[in-house]
Amino acid sequence: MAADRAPDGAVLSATSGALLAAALALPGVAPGLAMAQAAPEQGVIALKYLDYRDWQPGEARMRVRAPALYVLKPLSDSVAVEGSLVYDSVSGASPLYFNTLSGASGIGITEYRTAGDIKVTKYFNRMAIGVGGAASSERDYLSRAASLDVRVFSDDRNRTYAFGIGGENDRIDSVNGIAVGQRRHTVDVLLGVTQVLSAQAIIQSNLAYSAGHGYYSDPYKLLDTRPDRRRTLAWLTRYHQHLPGIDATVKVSYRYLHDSFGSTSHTAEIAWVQPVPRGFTVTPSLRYATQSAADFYFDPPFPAGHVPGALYTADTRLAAFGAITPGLKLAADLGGGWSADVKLEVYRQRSSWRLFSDGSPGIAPLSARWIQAGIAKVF
Amino acid sequence: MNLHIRLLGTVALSLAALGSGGAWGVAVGEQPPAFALPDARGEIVTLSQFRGQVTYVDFWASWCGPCKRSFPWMNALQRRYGEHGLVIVAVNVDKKRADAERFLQQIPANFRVVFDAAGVTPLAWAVGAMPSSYLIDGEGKVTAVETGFFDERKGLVEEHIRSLLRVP
Amino acid sequence: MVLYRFEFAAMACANELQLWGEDEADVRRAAEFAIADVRRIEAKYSRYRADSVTSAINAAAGGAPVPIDAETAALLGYAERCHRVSGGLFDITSGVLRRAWNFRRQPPRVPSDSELAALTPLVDWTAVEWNERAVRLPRAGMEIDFGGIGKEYAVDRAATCCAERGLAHGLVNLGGDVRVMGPQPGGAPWRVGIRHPRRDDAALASVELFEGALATSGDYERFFEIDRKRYCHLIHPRTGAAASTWQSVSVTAPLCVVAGSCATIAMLARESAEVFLASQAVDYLMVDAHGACRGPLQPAS
Amino acid sequence: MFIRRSCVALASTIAFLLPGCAAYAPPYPWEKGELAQPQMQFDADALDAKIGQHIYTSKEAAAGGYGVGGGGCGCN
Repeated sequence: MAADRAPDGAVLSATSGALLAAALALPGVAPGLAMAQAAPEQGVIALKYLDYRDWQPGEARMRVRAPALYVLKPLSDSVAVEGSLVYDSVSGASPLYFNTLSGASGIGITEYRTAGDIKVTKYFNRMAIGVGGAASSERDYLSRAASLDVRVFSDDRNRTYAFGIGGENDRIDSVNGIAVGQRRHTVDVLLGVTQVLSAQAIIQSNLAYSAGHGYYSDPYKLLDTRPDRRRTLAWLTRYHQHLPGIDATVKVSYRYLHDSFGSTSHTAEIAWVQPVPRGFTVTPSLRYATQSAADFYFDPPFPAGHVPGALYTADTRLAAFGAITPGLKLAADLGGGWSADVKLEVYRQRSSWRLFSDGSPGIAPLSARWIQAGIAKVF
Repeated sequence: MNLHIRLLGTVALSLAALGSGGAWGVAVGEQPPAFALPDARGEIVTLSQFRGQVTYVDFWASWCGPCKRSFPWMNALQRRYGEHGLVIVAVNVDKKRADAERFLQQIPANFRVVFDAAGVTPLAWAVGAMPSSYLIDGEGKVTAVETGFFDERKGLVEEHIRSLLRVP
Repeated sequence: MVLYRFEFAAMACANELQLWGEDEADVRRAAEFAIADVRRIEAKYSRYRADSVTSAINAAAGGAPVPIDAETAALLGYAERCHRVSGGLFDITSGVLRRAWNFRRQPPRVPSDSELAALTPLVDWTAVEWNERAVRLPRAGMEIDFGGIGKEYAVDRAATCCAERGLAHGLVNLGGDVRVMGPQPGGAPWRVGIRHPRRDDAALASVELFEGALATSGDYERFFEIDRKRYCHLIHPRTGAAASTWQSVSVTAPLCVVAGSCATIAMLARESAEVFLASQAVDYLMVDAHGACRGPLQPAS
Repeated sequence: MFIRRSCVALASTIAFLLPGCAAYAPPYPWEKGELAQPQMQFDADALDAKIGQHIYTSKEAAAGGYGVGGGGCGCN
């Protein structure tokens, strides 16, 4: 029989390159099929300088000066590394009322803190995985932390789910010898979702749970005795709305927080980001926070009939109060990837500003103000 | 029969997952919707005027990071294959023309750039990501769809252009 | 940068990787990954291995559907496309015709019409029932094989494997199916020789590849001759006839699997071959039955 | 126990927040220019966020919710 027999009547398709398009559906035949789409394109280097002071009536108390550095660098199409370093120098005293007068918090002593963190994030087609480490060191305190976070993006990139887990190991060696080799271990878990609502609105909601055990007392505060376990649940929701007509952006956030010390807090923030001519941006902001006191917080004077060793604190941080922070930030685009910003915030804490209930009566109003000035370059 | 209809859907789906033509977008083998858009001087550029030529249509915006990397590459394509008949049309989808112009000052383009602030064309083409590019042959049919811009795929796309242009 | 060569046997062929790299350990690791993937594909799809996916599908012909994974479904999807664009010339069920066309038999003989007629009902891709999760060959005795795409798919995977490990300059050659990843360092193309279809020690032409793939299908791979007429292993799925219009077809395409399937289809497509190849926007060099060359990839002098 | 109390508080707060949300109309890929602006990002200024959180940790009982694994300090 002959090789070329009857006409076969094969009809060949005329679609150009149809086979190439089909072949690209085969797994792994061409690179770029599992590549990042959300990795940062550009690096950032930013330097900020913080000048912080706080005071109570008649007394200048504490001053902090802190230069800080932040670097973000894409290592490849799909890997980025970011890190920051901060160096605080704290001069002055901690709260007057409840101090023992010796040790690191004593008046006129300067303390230093060095803290750094680094995080590497690998971006995949539909997800990003970040691994981070952080450390902070003071004369009487050493903290080390590690974290893993995973973000999963929806196909249209309008929704992101975030899962995070972190661990922290702290060691406390107080200068006054009250706490020696004390430790604290904390595990954090975070679940979050970010949803683009429209071309002008985005919302994020995070639920974070933290469980720690170890030494929570303040060794510099007389008789301060706190539980050796602390669990915290925080729920943070942030919402950004762009207003195209005036090119402004409104940012609001609310955080509910409750911890096993018995303190509940509500924190609300609003900021208005307003670009103005010549590359400037003005951002006024306002923050309000209110918290209830910890179960073992006692207003001065020292409670009568206190059993030594029973839970007790007079730390104003665990008292009931409200606090307001107005702020103003001015940023300038200097061109060529350079930008600069300066921000002033003024913080006032009053027991009478507590919402839902009365504040702790015995605390003196605390005020603070801080200025941060920064410069950044995109490269 | 039923099985076969489903299987074609599968092929289309796997293509979409790989970013080679969306499940709902302009797909390989199709004739893309026509457009008539103004360039920087206000002259109208239409897709149909390039019938018979190999055309690379790219949707981009000033705020899109990968677009910044794609422009130097498209400039190189224009230099290398312009004389062989390749036409590159970059459709800008910025809402504010000034944003696009600032981008073009930083990264000038040596190919055609047209402006569609209303976003009519990307909607008609069902553009799936920024940037998205469509390689169209002389008969006006789409032969490749690229969603996103990846260094690893540049060679493949260039090879595809070369084969359509019959440049050895 | 240094050029490293790795030779290895797989898929009954002599194969090689040529990879430019700075660090030998990195290059070696990439090569090991690529070679392991080639061997994985061979083990998974070889019809000569009883434990392969192909054998499992064929053994169940006429019986129950066989569950398949995503990779197998993707390959079937591609085979489906090839079948469609070739008007049925590319048919992965046509392997059963080898029962009549036995290239090992001595002396060789051309199968009779009745022998072929007994087998042709078993050649019908359109009868295969499949979806992304399972496949079923409806008639007992039916077979599929991934000849014409399996090896080429392995070439593309190996190339991608190396590229994704950061090797930007390299070449994969599995038994004459070639894919390059980028030009050589400095921008020079890779020069790939095309075998002369009648002289196995001579090159017919040389092709310069900066990127993409080259595959060749020829009547010299498995064949016998009777009365000076050559009968090769490429069999028309409906007529059962051996392809004889072209001695060989070489195709360049961005992907090796495209080059390979286009070359195979062109060998079977007789006079329509050039129209078909042009429609796929690929470049080619075809040698007709008299040894004359055609196509845009003209032999370099 | 404390978790249960927290959940009740959470649920009541959700109800309070929801009416504030904008209409749900996810944008097309080419409509994300405004979303790409830095002021629409959460924590676009990483140092600003870090400094603020550090200060408030030293002033108030509450901390957390922004992420995991920050280094602690002896300030609380």
